[in-house]
Amino acid sequence: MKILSFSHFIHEGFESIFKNKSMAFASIATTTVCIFMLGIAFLTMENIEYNVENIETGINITAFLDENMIEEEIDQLKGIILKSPQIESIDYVSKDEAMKRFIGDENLPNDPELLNDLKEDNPLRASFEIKLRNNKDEQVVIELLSKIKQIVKINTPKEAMQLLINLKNFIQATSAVIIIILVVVGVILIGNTIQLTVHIRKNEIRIMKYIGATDWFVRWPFVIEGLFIGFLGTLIPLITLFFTYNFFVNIFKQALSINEESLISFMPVLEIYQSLVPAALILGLGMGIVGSLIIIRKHLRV
Amino acid sequence: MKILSFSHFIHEGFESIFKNKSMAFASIATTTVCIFMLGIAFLTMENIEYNVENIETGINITAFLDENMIEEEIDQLKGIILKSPQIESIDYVSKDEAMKRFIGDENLPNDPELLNDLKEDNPLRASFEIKLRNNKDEQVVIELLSKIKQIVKINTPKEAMQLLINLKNFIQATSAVIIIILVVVGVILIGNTIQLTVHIRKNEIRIMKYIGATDWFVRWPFVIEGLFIGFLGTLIPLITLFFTYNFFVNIFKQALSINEESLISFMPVLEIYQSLVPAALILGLGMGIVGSLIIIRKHLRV
Amino acid sequence: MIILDNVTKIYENSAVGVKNINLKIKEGEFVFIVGNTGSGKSTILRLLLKEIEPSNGTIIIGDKDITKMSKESIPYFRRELGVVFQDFKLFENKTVFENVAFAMKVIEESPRNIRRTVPNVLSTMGLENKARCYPKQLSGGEKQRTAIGRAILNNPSILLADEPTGNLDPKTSWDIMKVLEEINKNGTTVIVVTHNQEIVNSMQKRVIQLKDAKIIRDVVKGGYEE
Amino acid sequence: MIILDNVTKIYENSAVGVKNINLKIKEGEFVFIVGNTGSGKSTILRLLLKEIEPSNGTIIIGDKDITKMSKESIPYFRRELGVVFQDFKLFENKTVFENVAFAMKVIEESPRNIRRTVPNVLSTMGLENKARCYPKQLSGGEKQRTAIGRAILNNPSILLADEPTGNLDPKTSWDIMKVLEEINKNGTTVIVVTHNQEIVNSMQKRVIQLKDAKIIRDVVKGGYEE
Ligand SMILES: Nc1ncnc2c1ncn2[C@@H]1O[C@H](COP(=O)(O)OP(=O)(O)OP(=O)(O)O)[C@@H](O)[C@H]1O
Ligand SMILES: Nc1ncnc2c1ncn2[C@@H]1O[C@H](COP(=O)(O)OP(=O)(O)OP(=O)(O)O)[C@@H](O)[C@H]1O
Ligand SMILES: [Mg+2]
Ligand SMILES: [Mg+2]
Repeated sequence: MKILSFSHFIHEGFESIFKNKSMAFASIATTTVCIFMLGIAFLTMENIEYNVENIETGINITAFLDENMIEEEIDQLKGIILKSPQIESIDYVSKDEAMKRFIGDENLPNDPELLNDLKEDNPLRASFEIKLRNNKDEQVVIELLSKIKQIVKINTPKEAMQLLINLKNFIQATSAVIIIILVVVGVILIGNTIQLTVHIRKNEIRIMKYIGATDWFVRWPFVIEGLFIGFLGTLIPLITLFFTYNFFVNIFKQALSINEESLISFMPVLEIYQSLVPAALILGLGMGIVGSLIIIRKHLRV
Repeated sequence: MKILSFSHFIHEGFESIFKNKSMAFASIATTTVCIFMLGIAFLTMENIEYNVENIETGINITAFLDENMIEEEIDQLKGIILKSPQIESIDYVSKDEAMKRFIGDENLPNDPELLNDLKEDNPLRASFEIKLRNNKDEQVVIELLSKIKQIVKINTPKEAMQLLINLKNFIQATSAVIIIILVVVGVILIGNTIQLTVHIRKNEIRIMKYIGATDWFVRWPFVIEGLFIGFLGTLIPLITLFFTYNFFVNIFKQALSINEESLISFMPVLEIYQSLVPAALILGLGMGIVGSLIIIRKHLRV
Repeated sequence: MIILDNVTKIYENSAVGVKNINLKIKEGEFVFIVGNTGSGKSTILRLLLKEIEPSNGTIIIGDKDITKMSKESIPYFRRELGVVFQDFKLFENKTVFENVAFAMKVIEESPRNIRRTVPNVLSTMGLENKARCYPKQLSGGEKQRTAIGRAILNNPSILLADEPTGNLDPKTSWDIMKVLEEINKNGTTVIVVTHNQEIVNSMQKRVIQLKDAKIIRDVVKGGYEE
Repeated sequence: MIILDNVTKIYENSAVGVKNINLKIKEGEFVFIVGNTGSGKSTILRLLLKEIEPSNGTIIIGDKDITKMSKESIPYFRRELGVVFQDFKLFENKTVFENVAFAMKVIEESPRNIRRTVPNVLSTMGLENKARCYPKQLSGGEKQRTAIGRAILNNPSILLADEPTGNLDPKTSWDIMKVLEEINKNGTTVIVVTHNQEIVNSMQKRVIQLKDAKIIRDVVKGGYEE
């Protein structure tokens, strides 16, 4: 390919956009819309995943220890349990700490007499609070713990917590499915639009071939056009989302009365964009170019 | 319009679909995809809303009562509070019941001695468990309750529960936004496709006008074509979703290990379809017809 | 009666289509419009069809000023015209039969009438064997004859034919001119744009010659002159 | 050297394009192809351009059997040809200048060369004033001259012209034929399909006459006969 032709291709590619405004508009709009939806799904999913991690951090298994254990034994046992790969960390809660927490429990009325009684003759057990790396390993860990003699009782997360986790898994799975669907949808819709725009210009392609153009001479302007349209159609939604993200986050925060102390928090947009931008570019640009090339093929056979 | 012409319009409309297969395919595919996404969003949202209702039922405010109240006073107070329109129901939990629950609390080790002590000199307070009609009224109700002298302490839902609610609100709001976006997207994409297909046929429209066709003579076949394409493009995703719904519900149930006892349950598809089908038809058919009519307009001015 | 009163057409790119044209064509006349390429012949036909609007002047057809016609009555006005376009303007997605028949469908004729009339016109045009072909399966002359067939189908009161024999061999051209003469005898005003010297010379009809957007000659029984 | 050896073309709808054509055209020859509408003239040109494939027979151009040509070499083969299509085949989205210039862009000529050559060709065709018009802003004859300009631009070794004067007045037609003769004198093989009796008769070149898909006459210095 000569340099001469290259400048011709660029010129042709851009001119074609300006001379076929309605086609270019349709293609850009379609790409924009697809990437926009993908972006929203992506931002939503990333935030949910982020919060799932936050919340899962709060979930742990409590293993109550035999009353007769001495501190050394406890340390030793802790070391042993920690070797399990499913476990992230273990917090030891002594009898005293347990009582402090118990008193702090708002369900108990502030009856100083009773509390004193309780403190003196502490009936509560010391325990390990065990954090899992992955919530799915719960059953495995419980099984493991129940084999240890010194552990007399195991408490697992409450149903509400479990529900929360299930729900979040559900949302995560749904989001993943939605993103896959959106990508497929994007491929179909962008492909469709390219098909129609190429259809409109099939005569043009034929004429070029009849007067001696090589296949690549025909293709290059389409590639450049696809590149530009794909680029615009990716850039518009990415920039829009970038600048409206905080706005929408604030709306949500207000709507849900989420404040600083709340467990729900939002990821910074820049962090999400590290994975969204390449994904969007592949879909937008890739489709634009590969799509045109595939669809032009059948018209080149003349 | 003569009957003669009507059969002509139907014939033309259908013939045009078969003679412009790639255009018809593009339009049907675009509509299918849009309605499909809308359908998924709708099914998801409806199910979440359904479950939100289920779960919110479990959330209530606990109001602890002055120790010196006698049962009559309690009944009276209960009656007064129940008058508040925000409150759905009130459960009275006596001191004894409270203790029973306390003992049942698994966080306490089974120390029979202590438990006996506690039972004899019951330090726990009697309380009202108050269910709200709408979770948003929480603050109002708390304010109301705190004005009542006999209520010494108010417990609001735990953070995890609150989080759950917030999260669900969040999902609901997001779903609503997603559905609005999808409708807008559908309008843009279907409109785009119609624009391109009409663009391909603008010569045809011109020629018709030049040989004396009235505007409606030109429009009718497009209307019928739009009707048919919109109908197919709505029917395909609706039927697909209808028959795959249970399949996907089962996948989700398995993935999240949801069993019969779980709080999460799924709506029957028929119930959801009562609102989805009309919405989809309006979008699919309406767009197909109105879209073509609007876009044809500019080509009719010859 | 067709009257062009001081009609000027300047196109958007300021190309001059026709300039200060004054012209009267009586009902039932047979008129040739000749002239150099680009002299404004097609422009006149397009003005008569209301495909384009004059920049200036009045055009009266029958008793109506078509420059002031309401949007709604344009289709009905056009049905009185039969037009052979220089570029044929056939429906790419319709067969020869359907292309011709469409002119009858537009005026909501019964399918029975259509099935009876169209084959006659196709055989007049020598297209019996091509009835089921699409335009892209036709030779240049076959397309042209399809376009003529569609134009004459409804016995229009005015027939505008732009270069109707440009893609036809001399013999077929003569056949077509015979058909146009026949239609003219039945009362249709016929306006033919042509470059065919031989035909103009031998038919001795009214000849209007254009040059550079103006009428430079208008003779009642004339020939083709450069 | 162009050789058609027993070439038959049956179209998909089983219409006969040409049947058992045997033909030899030497380098530098000037040939008229005449014949009734639908007799297969355009089919022969389309076969030579490899726009369509013969159902049977061999076509040799230069020293290559074009029916056995590899896909990759088709563009390079076509660059040796200049073609005027019966329906012009102009780029709707390009101006007259760009339409003509495209033939040079395809062979990757420098913009300088293009800017020098194209205006010459446009003025040969009398299109100086229309250089910046789009096809839909042209009269029929102007479109045709644009198509001719594009075909002759690269001094092709073979020029195929399908009805190049169908939309032109006699004077302009003669001018165009002079141009083709000029090109022919410089060594280009020229094959012209035409219905223009007068031109064929006065130029006294080789005439090949088709009828019903077959060659019925092939004379070295002939005229147009029915
Ligand atoms: N749509 C248009 N926009 C701009 N200029 C136009 C348009 N149509 C025609 N013209 C110009 O108007 C002039 C007259 O055109 P017209 O088509 O009437 O010529 P004509 O006499 O029919 O020529 P021909 O015999 O070549 O068909 C020409 O110079 C042409 O370039
Ligand atoms: N693509 C096609 N598909 C089917 N039949 C075709 C096709 N092209 C041409 N034909 C038929 O082949 C025959 C020869 O066509 P061709 O175009 O070669 O005629 P021609 O001699 O150029 O006629 P004209 O002078 O009218 O242009 C005609 O009967 C025509 O209908
Ligand atoms: Mg003209
Ligand atoms: Mg031909």
